[in-house]
Amino acid sequence: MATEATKRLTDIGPPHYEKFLPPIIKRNYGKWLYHERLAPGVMCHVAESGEKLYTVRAGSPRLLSVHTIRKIADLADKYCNGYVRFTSRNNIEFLLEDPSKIEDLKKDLQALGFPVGGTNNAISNVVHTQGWVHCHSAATDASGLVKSVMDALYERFTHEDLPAKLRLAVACCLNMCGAVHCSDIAILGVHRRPPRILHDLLPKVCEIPTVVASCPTGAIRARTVDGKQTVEVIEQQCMYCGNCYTVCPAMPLNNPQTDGVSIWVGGKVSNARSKPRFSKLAIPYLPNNPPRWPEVVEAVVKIVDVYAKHARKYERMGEWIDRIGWPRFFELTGIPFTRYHIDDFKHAGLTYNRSTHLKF
Amino acid sequence: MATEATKRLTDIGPPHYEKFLPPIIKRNYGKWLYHERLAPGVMCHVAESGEKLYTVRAGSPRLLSVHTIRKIADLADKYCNGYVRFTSRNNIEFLLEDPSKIEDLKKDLQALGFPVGGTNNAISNVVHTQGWVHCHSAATDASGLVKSVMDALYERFTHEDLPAKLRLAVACCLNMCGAVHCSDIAILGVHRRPPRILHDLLPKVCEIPTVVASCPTGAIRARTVDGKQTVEVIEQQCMYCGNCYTVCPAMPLNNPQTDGVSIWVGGKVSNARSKPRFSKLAIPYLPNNPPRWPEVVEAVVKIVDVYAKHARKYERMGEWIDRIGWPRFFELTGIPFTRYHIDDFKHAGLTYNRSTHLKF
Amino acid sequence: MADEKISTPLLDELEKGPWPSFVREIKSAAQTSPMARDLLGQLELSYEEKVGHWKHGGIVGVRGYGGGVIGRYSDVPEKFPNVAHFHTLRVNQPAGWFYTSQALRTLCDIWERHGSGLTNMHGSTGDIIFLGTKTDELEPTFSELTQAGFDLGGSGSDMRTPSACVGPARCEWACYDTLKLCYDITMEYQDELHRPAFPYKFKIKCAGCPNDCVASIARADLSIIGIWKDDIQQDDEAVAEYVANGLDIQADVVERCPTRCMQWDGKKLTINNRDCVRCMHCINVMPKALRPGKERGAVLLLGAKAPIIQGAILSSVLIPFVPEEELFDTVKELLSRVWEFWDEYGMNRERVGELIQRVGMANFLDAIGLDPVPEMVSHPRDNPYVFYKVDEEQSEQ
Amino acid sequence: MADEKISTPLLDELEKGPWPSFVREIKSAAQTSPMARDLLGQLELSYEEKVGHWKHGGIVGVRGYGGGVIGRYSDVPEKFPNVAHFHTLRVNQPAGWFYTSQALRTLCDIWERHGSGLTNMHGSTGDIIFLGTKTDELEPTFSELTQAGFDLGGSGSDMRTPSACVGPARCEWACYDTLKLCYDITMEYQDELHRPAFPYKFKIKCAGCPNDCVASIARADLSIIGIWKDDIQQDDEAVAEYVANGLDIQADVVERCPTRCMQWDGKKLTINNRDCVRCMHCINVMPKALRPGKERGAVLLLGAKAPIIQGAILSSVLIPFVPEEELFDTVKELLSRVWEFWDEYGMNRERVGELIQRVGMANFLDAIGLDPVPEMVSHPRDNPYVFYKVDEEQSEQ
Ligand code: SRM
Ligand code: SRM
Ligand code: SRM
Ligand code: SRM
Ligand code: SF4
Ligand code: SF4
Ligand code: SF4
Ligand code: SF4
Ligand code: SF4
Ligand code: SF4
Ligand code: SF4
Ligand code: SF4
Repeated sequence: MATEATKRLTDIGPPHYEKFLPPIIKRNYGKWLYHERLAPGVMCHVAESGEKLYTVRAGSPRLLSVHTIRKIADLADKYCNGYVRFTSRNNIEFLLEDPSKIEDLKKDLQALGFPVGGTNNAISNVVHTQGWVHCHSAATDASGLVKSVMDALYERFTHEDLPAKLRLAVACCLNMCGAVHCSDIAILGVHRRPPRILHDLLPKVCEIPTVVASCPTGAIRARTVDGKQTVEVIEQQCMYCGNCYTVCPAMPLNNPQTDGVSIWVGGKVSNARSKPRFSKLAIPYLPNNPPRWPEVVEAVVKIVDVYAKHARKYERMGEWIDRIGWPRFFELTGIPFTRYHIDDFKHAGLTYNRSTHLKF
Repeated sequence: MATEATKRLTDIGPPHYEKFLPPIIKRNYGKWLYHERLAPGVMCHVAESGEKLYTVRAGSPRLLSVHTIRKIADLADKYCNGYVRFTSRNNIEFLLEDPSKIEDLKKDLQALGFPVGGTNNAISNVVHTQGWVHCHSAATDASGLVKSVMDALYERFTHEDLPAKLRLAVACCLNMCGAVHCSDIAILGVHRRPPRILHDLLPKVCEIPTVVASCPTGAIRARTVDGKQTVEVIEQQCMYCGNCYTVCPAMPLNNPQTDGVSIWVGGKVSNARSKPRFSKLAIPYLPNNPPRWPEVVEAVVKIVDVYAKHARKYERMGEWIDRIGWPRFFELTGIPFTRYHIDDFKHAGLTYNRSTHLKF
Repeated sequence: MADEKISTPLLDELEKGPWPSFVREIKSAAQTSPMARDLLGQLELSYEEKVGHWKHGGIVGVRGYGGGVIGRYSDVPEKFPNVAHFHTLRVNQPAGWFYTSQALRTLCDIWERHGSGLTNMHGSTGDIIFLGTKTDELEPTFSELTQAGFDLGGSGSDMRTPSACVGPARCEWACYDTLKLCYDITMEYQDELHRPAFPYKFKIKCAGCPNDCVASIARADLSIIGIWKDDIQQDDEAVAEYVANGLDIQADVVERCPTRCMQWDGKKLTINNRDCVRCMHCINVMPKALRPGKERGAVLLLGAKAPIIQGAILSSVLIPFVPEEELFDTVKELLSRVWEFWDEYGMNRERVGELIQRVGMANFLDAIGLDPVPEMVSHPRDNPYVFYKVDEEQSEQ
Repeated sequence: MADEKISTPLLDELEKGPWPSFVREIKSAAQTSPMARDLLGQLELSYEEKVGHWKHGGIVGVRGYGGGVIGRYSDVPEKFPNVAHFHTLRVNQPAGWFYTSQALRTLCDIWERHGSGLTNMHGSTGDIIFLGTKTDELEPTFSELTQAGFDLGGSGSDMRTPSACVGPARCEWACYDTLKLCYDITMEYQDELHRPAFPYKFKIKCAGCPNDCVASIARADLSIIGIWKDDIQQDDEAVAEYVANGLDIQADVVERCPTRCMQWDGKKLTINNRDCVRCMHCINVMPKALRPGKERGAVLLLGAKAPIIQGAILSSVLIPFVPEEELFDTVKELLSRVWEFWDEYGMNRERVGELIQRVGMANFLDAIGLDPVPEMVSHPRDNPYVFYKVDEEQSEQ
């Protein structure tokens, strides 16, 4: 390392994207005219020049070993002159000039275990996070939830038969790494007990004022325990957000008995038709039941099925619920409405029904 | 007084309303079938029995002398067998069985100076408050504003030619005695300087902790001045709400130089079509210019005219603005958009445009 | 009567113009009342100086009552001695603001004898306002009022005078008897109305249907708004009649329906009542053709208030539907629970709506013993800051 | 390689079923990497115990950089010594996530030599995630990466790795060149990306049109979203073609337009562009017939973030329209002003969106020298708590 110190490169930034653009894209860059949907996972973009670009989209677990990535590279070589891209939802896109190769590519992908689909009004890949694979904050695993849910929703990925796009996301704690808070269906890991306080460790690794200030509800107070400067948590004021733990390792929230999963629905990001909006609480708590989280899978599939059956064309989850109303959403899905559904944070009052608009 | 102590009546409550219902109403109570609009200020309610009740509505200044009320009583005797009612917006309603008397009644009302109208899609009477006539909090006069504005909008009262109902209200301070906060157009008296503190008086008449607690922004602090326990106001934190003055007479806000009027638009109360909603700031400040407040009159008339010209049938002020967007509202009315229009109170963030929905 | 002339050049300007003039009213009263005369003088001074001339309140009232009178003193009594005191009495109006000419005259006579002869018909809360008199006149006025069958309304931290829309007396849409409920509540709570014992004011307004002609959702702590549960009553012939008479039913009715739950095929109007939110619009436009359903009652909503202190609040749904027969009992039961909780936990000058926002709706529901239902919210929470009660839940499992 | 067999009965369950399995991936890497093998073991333990086994972070990194590496240590290192350290490198992806097979193989080779052989393609912010290695391997990995033309992305309180939708590379709707802007910004701010000096993280995402395919409005402190100013480009023949092919244009387009600004008379589609809010819906449904206008650029929105601490925020409009030519300069200018203010006034761990809400949008605009425009708000304030600046105003008069 030291030998090459003078040549050490820094701040070079990422490679320029142009190096990675297939020639057909370079030729028609910014000059695409329209696109057509050919089949689930397959679309065709037509340029002003008349040239056509075929995209085949395949699902991926996102967590990929180098061995698998090399197989993807091989397919790119075989079908796309070595060009390939990933999408903002972690799917893999193969960019073809020759439509006659599409079916062969699909077969090869199938053989490798990569489903083709995720376009148009299908469920696309699940945006998700680290979970027990790599994060200290996780109240649940992310990859395992995604796998369990997508096994059950596989046909919804390979078919474009939903009323509109349906975006799923999983986050393993309230930090919500990913657009969980604006998803059609979000699965969110939750802690439900206050942090344990490691009084021995805390004074050594944490700054008390920072810890006290970290709590959104003011539940943390400085306190002396056995002569040590540490903190206490007023349990009734804690809503288990974990922000204290983020700033102070001596306040872990993990709890195998009480951690679990909540389900949120009706968020969206696009500005299409209605404005972007947050997902709303559907199910406050389901148990962590690895390896396959059957309760979560069942709940998500149920919500998707009810939506698929009742929503009108081009109605996203939230737009559909807008039309039918939340009471009917709870009725149709059989989900009980509880005290937890009623907001009690800062803007709570604005979520109350301040009208007589009611359906019976 | 003392002589009749034994007979002193209390807690008898108001007279029973049945005593005051005309016979035709008693006969058809709860059995009205539908109504028809006959002319501005005149409507006909048809009962299941086939009986018809004619209502003639007249505007009133609300502030009435006993002499005038007696004249109203005389008209009630002459045309309605002595029955008369007032509306929730301070209009007077004459209830007739015989439609042939309507025109005579209208003439008599005209002669007394009471305009007939205010029904259907007219501007009705202005809900308002005490102002300089009777309240200590007033930043402006209420009755004078109403008179000035309604003189200018008179034809809008006597004609039903607006797209929808248009409800005006005036309140003389932020206490908003009246549905000012949910009016199509609201005129609101505002203070714009912090309270003066009468340090001599304050310790005698106010409880310091109550005063400190009264301030929504925490601008008030206990302080000692010349050995007296009193308070100080941090001027930058004060937004002139007057709540301190309500609890403590030693903190008046009245200021002839800086008090004035703000204008708010687009609120509504009914659940018809859209949900009830608050009025939004249109004009942050216009000067107090008695006796006729020309700036206020001009601004209100302008807003009404623009609305009348551009709104579609059955669009209340707020519903019209929903459709055209606020940028266009400001453009059409020529009102400048300023820093004051952007909310900075508790729920401010929720009023920011969190979308790309834009019109150019 | 002093016949000294006061010059009021500014106020005189407000006698001009077509709208009836309050200045004319004050002058009219001033012919017989020195109080009204000095009011005119003081008001002219306010118009000159652009500032009010009333001092901050003062506690006055009639014996045994804590409310019903607003104390008021001039800050220029030396100039206008007849309004040195100028207290207002709030007289409880008859439900629906119906009167006989006889009753009006009785009120006028009492007030001419004891006060300024000026009134507000009516105040924003609904009372008959007797505008301005001296402290000594309060008790005699009250005595004559009660003899005539009238009583005072509320002020201060009490239940305020309830009010009601005209309802079944003249409106075809009243889903319950607003006048009766308003009267019954007023009578039931005479003590709460006259003897302030709450943390702050509490207002009740009764509207017969979602048009809410007494602005209850914006101005009442308890808003009682009529509604129906079954289908809109529809008369197809009358629909056809409206159309024949020129109604653009597609543009003005179907496309203005907020849920778009209606269809018009050129001949027949179809309402998908399951999706209807009972907004009233279509009924408002075609009263002869459409009517509220037959299963009637009211929604109970809680919490409206003006901005001070925590920002304005509109009432929100607490009980989505109470059948008309059960309305009075349900309201009583609800009020007793709400008031009990508010009495105990409400802070000084905290309205019920603010209390709910402070403790959280779910805790409030617990306290008053109501189950949460989705009708209470426009949507469930969107933040994940949930106060889970783990022990309870686990014992449930 | 240790060829000791680990039993993972729980994880094995996740190899079943049709969706590609991450367990299969870890097992695949485990064939060549002991780190991956111990990851498998520790993960199985987590599945058994329903709890994670990672300790709270730790500051590690490459020389001269403050970001780009997430430190991670096992809390059961005695059982799984190969993941005792298991740090992640965030490698800055090429804009739009385009690769050549060659580039992918280079990345794989480097990572196989120095780390677990496990990746995320990609992380939620957009980086290539090299998932897990020892402290000693960080610097060599970095060195090989830079030699191959790659660099690290952001982490900690720095500018995070910007990302962009596929944009003009393959999408007909891109209203500006997302890839170029993303690349230019990334290069311009290498220092801000690698050396955390902000109060907290700052994310930038570039979306070519209001469909926002990188979720920028929900996940970026600065959201740059393409938009057009003039009329939608309309091809009537293509409209007719869609209809002929079975599109129910009335139900699926006209009635789904949020502003109802379109009309279909059975033959001709008319758009009232003045009322259009550029939501994209009609264009999405008929890409061949309708296209964004020709006067293109972007909206700049500020402030999105996840819920911690003050609740989630969506970005809101700051500059309604910047022509494409001016985009890079305007963004640079804006960022310099925003960052300056944030640096000075932002509290520790306060995102820009939270700062704006704390100081108020109007004060923030003052600070960065922008005039308020109504496009910034969905509606003006509804509370009367206005901080009037009287002196200024009076001097204006
Ligand atoms: C490839 C990708 C961009 C990229 O740079 O990677 C992309 C590409 C396209 N998007 Fe997207 N979108 C992509 C993520 C998104 C996201 C972001 C996300 O999901 O996190 C959104 C916002 C989602 C949301 O609102 O929650 C998004 C909202 C849309 C929409 C709006 C849909 C709606 O009605 O709300 C359209 C329009 C449409 O589909 O009709 C769209 C349309 C398209 C089109 C048709 C654009 C075009 O003409 O090429 C592309 C093919 C879409 C398809 O899947 O059928 N794209 N698109 C992303 C693919 C993700 C994936 O693998 O599934
Ligand atoms: C008399 C009165 C009730 C009372 O007990 O005194 C009343 C009576 C009627 N109202 Fe009202 N409303 C009365 C105050 C209100 C109020 C309260 C207020 O203004 O403070 C509202 C809520 C206003 C708001 O939303 O801000 C109100 C919102 C309505 C509506 C809904 C209008 C809308 O489209 O939003 C209707 C329906 C309609 O007019 O089509 C309505 C309809 C009616 C009908 C047609 C009901 C009927 O069938 O008899 C009555 C005649 C209305 C007219 O003026 O043409 N009434 N009405 C009130 C007359 C006030 C006045 O003198 O002008
Ligand atoms: C007379 C009346 C205005 C009028 O001209 O009609 C009135 C007059 C006063 N109101 Fe009011 N309020 C009147 C109806 C209202 C209403 C409207 C309503 O009841 O529908 C409201 C808004 C609804 C609400 O209650 O929130 C209203 C909201 C206030 C407030 C703000 C309360 C709040 O919680 O935000 C105050 C301040 C306070 O209570 O300290 C207030 C305080 C006052 C005081 C007592 C002034 C004070 O600070 O002590 C005023 C006495 C004026 C005077 O000298 O006569 N008044 N006040 C109304 C009562 C007449 C009646 O009994 O019929
Ligand atoms: C790796 C990644 C998740 C993933 O599996 O993809 C991730 C992982 C972590 N995030 Fe994140 N965040 C990741 C994208 C996000 C996103 C999504 C995005 O950028 O579009 C968000 C929501 C958007 C936002 O920034 O608000 C996000 C919001 C957070 C937050 C909450 C920040 C907030 O202001 O609310 C935290 C907590 C913190 O910063 O202290 C956090 C903190 C963390 C930490 C560093 C844990 C911590 O408390 O220190 C996680 C490290 C996990 C690990 O061990 O590897 N992460 N984090 C994503 C970064 C990969 C990449 O560089 O491409
Ligand atoms: S969501 Fe929480 S647990 Fe999951 S990766 Fe992000 S910070 Fe870690
Ligand atoms: S978990 Fe959240 S609410 Fe609980 S003490 Fe920590 S910071 Fe406060
Ligand atoms: S609005 Fe203010 S000034 Fe006017 S009557 Fe009510 S409390 Fe008095
Ligand atoms: S006027 Fe309002 S903001 Fe100003 S000091 Fe008084 S209570 Fe506080
Ligand atoms: S609220 Fe309804 S019932 Fe009462 S008067 Fe108004 S329209 Fe009639
Ligand atoms: S009452 Fe309102 S929601 Fe119901 S059908 Fe009529 S217009 Fe539609
Ligand atoms: S955001 Fe717009 S321009 Fe970018 S890929 Fe999506 S649809 Fe195309
Ligand atoms: S872009 Fe959206 S708002 Fe504009 S015309 Fe199309 S559907 Fe309507």
